[in-house]
Amino acid sequence: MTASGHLGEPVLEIRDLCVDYGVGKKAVRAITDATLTLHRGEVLGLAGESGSGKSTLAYALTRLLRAPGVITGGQVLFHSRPQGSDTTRTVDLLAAGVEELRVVRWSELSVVFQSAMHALNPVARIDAQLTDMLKVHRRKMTAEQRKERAIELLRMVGITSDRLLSYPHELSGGMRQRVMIAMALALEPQVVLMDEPTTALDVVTQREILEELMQLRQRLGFAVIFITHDLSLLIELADSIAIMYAGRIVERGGAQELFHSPRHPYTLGLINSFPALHGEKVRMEGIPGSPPALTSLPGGCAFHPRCTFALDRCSEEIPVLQRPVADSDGTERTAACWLQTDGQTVPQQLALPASAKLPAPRGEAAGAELPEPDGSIK
Amino acid sequence: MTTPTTETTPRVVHGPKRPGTPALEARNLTKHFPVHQFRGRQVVHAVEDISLALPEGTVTAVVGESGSGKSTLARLLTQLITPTSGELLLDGKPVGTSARERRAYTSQVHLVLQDPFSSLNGVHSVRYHLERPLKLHRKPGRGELDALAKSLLERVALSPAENYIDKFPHELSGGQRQRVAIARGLAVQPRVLLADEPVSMLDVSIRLGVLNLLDDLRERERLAILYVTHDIASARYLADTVVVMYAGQVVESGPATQITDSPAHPYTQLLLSAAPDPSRTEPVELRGRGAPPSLVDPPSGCRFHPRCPFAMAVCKETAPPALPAGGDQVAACWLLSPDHAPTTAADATPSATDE
Amino acid sequence: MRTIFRRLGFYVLAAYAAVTLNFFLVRMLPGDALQNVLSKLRSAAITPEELKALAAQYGLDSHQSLASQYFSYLGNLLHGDLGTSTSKGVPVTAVLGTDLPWTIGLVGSATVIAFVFGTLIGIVVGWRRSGFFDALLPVATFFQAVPYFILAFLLLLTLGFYGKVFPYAQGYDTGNPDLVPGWNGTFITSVVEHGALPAATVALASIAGWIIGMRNVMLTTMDEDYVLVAAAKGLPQWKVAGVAARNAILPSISNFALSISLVVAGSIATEIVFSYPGLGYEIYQAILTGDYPLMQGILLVVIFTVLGANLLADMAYVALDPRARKES
Amino acid sequence: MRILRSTKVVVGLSLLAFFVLLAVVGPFVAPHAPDWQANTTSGVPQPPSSHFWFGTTQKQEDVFSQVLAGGRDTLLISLLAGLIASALSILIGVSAGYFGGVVDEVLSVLSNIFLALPGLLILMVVMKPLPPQDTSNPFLIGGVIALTAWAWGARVLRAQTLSLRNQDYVESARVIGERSPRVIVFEILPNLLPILASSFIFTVIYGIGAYVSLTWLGVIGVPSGVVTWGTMLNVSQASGSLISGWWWWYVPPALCVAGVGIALALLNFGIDEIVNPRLTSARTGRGSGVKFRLGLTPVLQSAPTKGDAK
Repeated sequence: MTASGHLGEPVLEIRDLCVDYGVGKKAVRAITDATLTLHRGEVLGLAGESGSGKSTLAYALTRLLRAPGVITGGQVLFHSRPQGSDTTRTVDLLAAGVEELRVVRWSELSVVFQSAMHALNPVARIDAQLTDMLKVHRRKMTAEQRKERAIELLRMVGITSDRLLSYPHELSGGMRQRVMIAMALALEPQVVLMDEPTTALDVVTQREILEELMQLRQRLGFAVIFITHDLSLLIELADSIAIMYAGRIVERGGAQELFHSPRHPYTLGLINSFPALHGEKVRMEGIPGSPPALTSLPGGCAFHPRCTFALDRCSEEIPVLQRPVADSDGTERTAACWLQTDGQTVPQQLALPASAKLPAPRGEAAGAELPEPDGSIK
Repeated sequence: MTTPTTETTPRVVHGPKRPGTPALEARNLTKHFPVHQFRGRQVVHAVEDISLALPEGTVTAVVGESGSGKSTLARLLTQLITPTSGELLLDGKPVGTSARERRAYTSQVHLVLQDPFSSLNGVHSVRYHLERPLKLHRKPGRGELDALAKSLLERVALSPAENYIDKFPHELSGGQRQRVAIARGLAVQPRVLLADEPVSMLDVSIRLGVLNLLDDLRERERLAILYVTHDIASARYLADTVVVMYAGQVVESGPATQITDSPAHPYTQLLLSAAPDPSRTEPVELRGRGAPPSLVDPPSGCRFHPRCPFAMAVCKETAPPALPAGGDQVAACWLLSPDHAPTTAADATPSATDE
Repeated sequence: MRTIFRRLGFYVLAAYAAVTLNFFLVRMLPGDALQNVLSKLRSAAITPEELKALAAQYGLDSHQSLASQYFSYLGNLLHGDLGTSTSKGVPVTAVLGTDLPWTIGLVGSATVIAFVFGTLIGIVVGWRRSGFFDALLPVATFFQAVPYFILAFLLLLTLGFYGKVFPYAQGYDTGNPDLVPGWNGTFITSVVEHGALPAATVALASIAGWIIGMRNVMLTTMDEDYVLVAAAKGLPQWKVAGVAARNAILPSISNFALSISLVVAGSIATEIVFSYPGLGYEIYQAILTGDYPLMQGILLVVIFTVLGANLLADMAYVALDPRARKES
Repeated sequence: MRILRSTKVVVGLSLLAFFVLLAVVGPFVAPHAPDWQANTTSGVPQPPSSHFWFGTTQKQEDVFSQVLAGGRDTLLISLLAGLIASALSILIGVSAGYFGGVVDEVLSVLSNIFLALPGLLILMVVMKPLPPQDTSNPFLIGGVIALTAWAWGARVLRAQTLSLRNQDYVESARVIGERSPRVIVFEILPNLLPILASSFIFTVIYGIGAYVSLTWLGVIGVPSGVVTWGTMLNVSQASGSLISGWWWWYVPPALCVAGVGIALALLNFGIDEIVNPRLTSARTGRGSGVKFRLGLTPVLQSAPTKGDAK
């Protein structure tokens, strides 16, 4: 299993991505300076509430964002390594032409949509939807081979081949989502973007599908960008997580690090918004207020009106993403919070010791058994 | 093996155990929806013989997957749909079904719906939404109306009320809308508040605010609250008692923490094993697979048996009664019956209760 | 299957309703109106026997109850007897036999042309989201909003009377004694030439509706996730557009049911302008002469034609949408 | 007002206002009565002149005066037809959608049958024998036209009601004890308004087409001294003005009919775009130089680069 400790080389680098909705005077900034790196085989979680820009980011980097979305800056470098090849070719997806983009799409970068109900063409049979991209991207395949591949793909996600001639409306919700995943993996891409792939499903079905997905990932080695509002699920699932708020990435780090020692007050608030399944029942408060609308963002740090630790500075200056003072060692943590800059006294909740050993095997990562602080905290 | 003890078992009433008459009691509620098939008529067994007591000042959570009948149960309790059989008792008195009695009932029992974006009508202001139930049920004087409506907003922590009362739904955030929806429910001065997934459409960071509001109302207004949800963690957080539904039936009920800490029914165990849990220390081991059954033609015996890792011969034949599982916890599972519990294979025992 | 049976049941019911309505329509008229017409006819080219039969048919001899009139009406209908045209003195069915092919040919070809081209243009306009359409809009609106007969006048005057591009009256060149109606080249050429302006009227008037309808559905369909998936799959643009168009065409087909009766009614006005020898011109003549049997016969045929077109559209819909095939 | 931001709505409304004004004040400001004759000797219409702006008819009546007077009945009757048909379509469509079940089945079959009937044809058959005192009654004519026109609106309203009925706010209203009539009138109807408006306008367009066609055909007779655009067309065609080149006689009334139709169609188009914003051309990015294309998000490297050094 690829863990954040020994990551592969980068496969997707997003640099300073900016996205607007609308052009000219009416434009609303939806994403500001998003910078993220996805490594080969990594599961990168993108968490945030509605309107935080997580889906916008995902669709913008694939240039699938609908009108009136416009990309207004940045780079998306895709280190493409076509199947069976050892050489890596770097494509800037934002500078790529139609044809260049078309070649990368699905064969190396595929997407699983939130609602398979809407993402599958209602008037086409499953087999047609599983093979149309083979016709385009694998021109040498015969009809017979395509059919075999379709059967193989369905089997891979636990669906029998007699469903091949079904229409989407004849399948259950879970099955449709499985078909969608099979479709995404048809060309063995290096990166799969998943936009809330299991949100619409029941908890048991969700768990089944996620299990299968993780097994497939281990077997096929693709990297995943997993978008969800359910941070509690993401912590179990992802290697590393980026938290978004009002169009900016506010914290980034390993999944377990983030959970056990959040550095941004918003992350802390989110973690404390999920009631626990175990232990004492204690009253939790969540985060006061509600997420801002992109059309009327507060000045300074967009989170400051809801932040219990807000400083004067927070309402004036926008914090940049940088290594928190609470982590001086070599972890890949970043947070966009003035509390985490030099010279600040970090509140205790935001200065919990970062475990040097993380990511630990799951059995040792429980909250109570965190390693002792390594002395880096003031 | 073949002599089930069901027939003689007394009716089990789920819900928090409190002395006195419960605010609302449902007895043997059953709802079968007719489906028109090409040949013959069949029914969807949506809710099957459920007895439930909601004492004042308590929260009862109903947990289940979609299609488990939990929303139907809530609507049966509002009399929005008429049960196939069974009866409702408000403060111990049977509830009539005449149009007049139904209207009187609407002032006692209120339902808060899932989607705050569609449960308020976009063409009406917050004031309209709050004043309608007041006019319908409390008939206050002209001067009183405004003050009452504003006090409702204050009660759901939308203050100062002046800032909200003349707004339209599209000017409010999801959490604020859900608070208005709850305030509208309080306007009728109900004894019972039914909340059908009240937070599942809300942003994560504001869910707790609404749940805490429900808890405050339970405490402050002594409401009997039914909290319908698919999220077992939030059920544990808010509720005194958790009732787990599967395929139209109650499979397990008991005190909230007891249910989540030591689930007795294999389905509850499955739900818990599937729930997201960031502090989980071991990889997930799903207990059972597959999908819920068709409710048109539900499985014989225990409806969970096709998915149950512990299914025995008796499970296919006879539906298990609600059997005691320690304390106030009951579970409808043959594993708990001394007549049927497997004695040989230790690994076949559902772990939690006996450990 | 169930859906199809239900639809078939509807058509049987609708046909029966139309037949019954047709019966009562004439009986609802003021009684003396009919009497007047009949009295005028005594001198006309109609035999006394036929006159008597007609009087019986409309209950004017007042010996029959309404119910027995109704049943004899239904009985006659089943035998294909629609009575005798009072103005022409021939069976109504014979008149219909000569008129129907002209109308079917005109409406059919114009509708097919309008549907095919309108849908194609709508697809392109919707897909390209082009500003081109905004320039086209006033023109399209003009054709859509103006009564058919005014459009017919316009074409008659510009391309017919002043432009002399096409002939503008009759179904073929009736003034040419060498022309023999039948399957010969000169006759067919003449028919096509004479049909050009009426067909263009019907097509122009209805095409705007198809364009706008298809463009709107196309725009809505393009917002569906499955279209985005097709793009994400790296399919060529025309295939992505194909996915959207394939889905967008379904509402267009069900809209057909909404508009076909308007198109047929409009074609009738058009026929009158161009003195086209179809049902429209015939019913106009029948109305002017008070020929009620002929009016009723034409009305019935037109309704059945509309119902038939609807049935075809329904079947096409079921064939194209797998969800409609599902039993509900 | 959001509705006034659409050029189509503004143009449509202005055009419509012009014709409504014409219908109201036209007969009063017209230089002559519609049946006034310049002389009774000449049988040849005069072309437009400074004296007769739109020329004269064969009977030497003033075309301009007739056009001014001819809109009133046309607009009034189509408006009445629209109103009556809308009332019918609300009654039938909303009941079918709201109550469902057998009510829905019966009403849906009824509206589908009326949809299949060729309205204009039936109107022709029904109107012809009516005596002139009936055909000059606008309520009767409007009502009969409405009878052939309500089904379209009923079908659309039914579909929309069906989806509104399942909205949570309808259920919530019933939970607090509202009765069905109140739910329909206060919760459902306000949300049907845009669709109602569009079906009303559609019916008015239909009504104009039907009324003008019927008067043009002479199927509806008007009392002497009354002129409508349709009868002008009827008389002018019967007098052979088409083939005699007397274009000034029929072009003005035809243009007026077209003008009203276009005004209403533009209005309808604008309403459609407001109801369904996805149809607006705003999303084509016109004027900004940005071309939106599905699956190819435009890239404008316009965002200011980060000022702060890392």
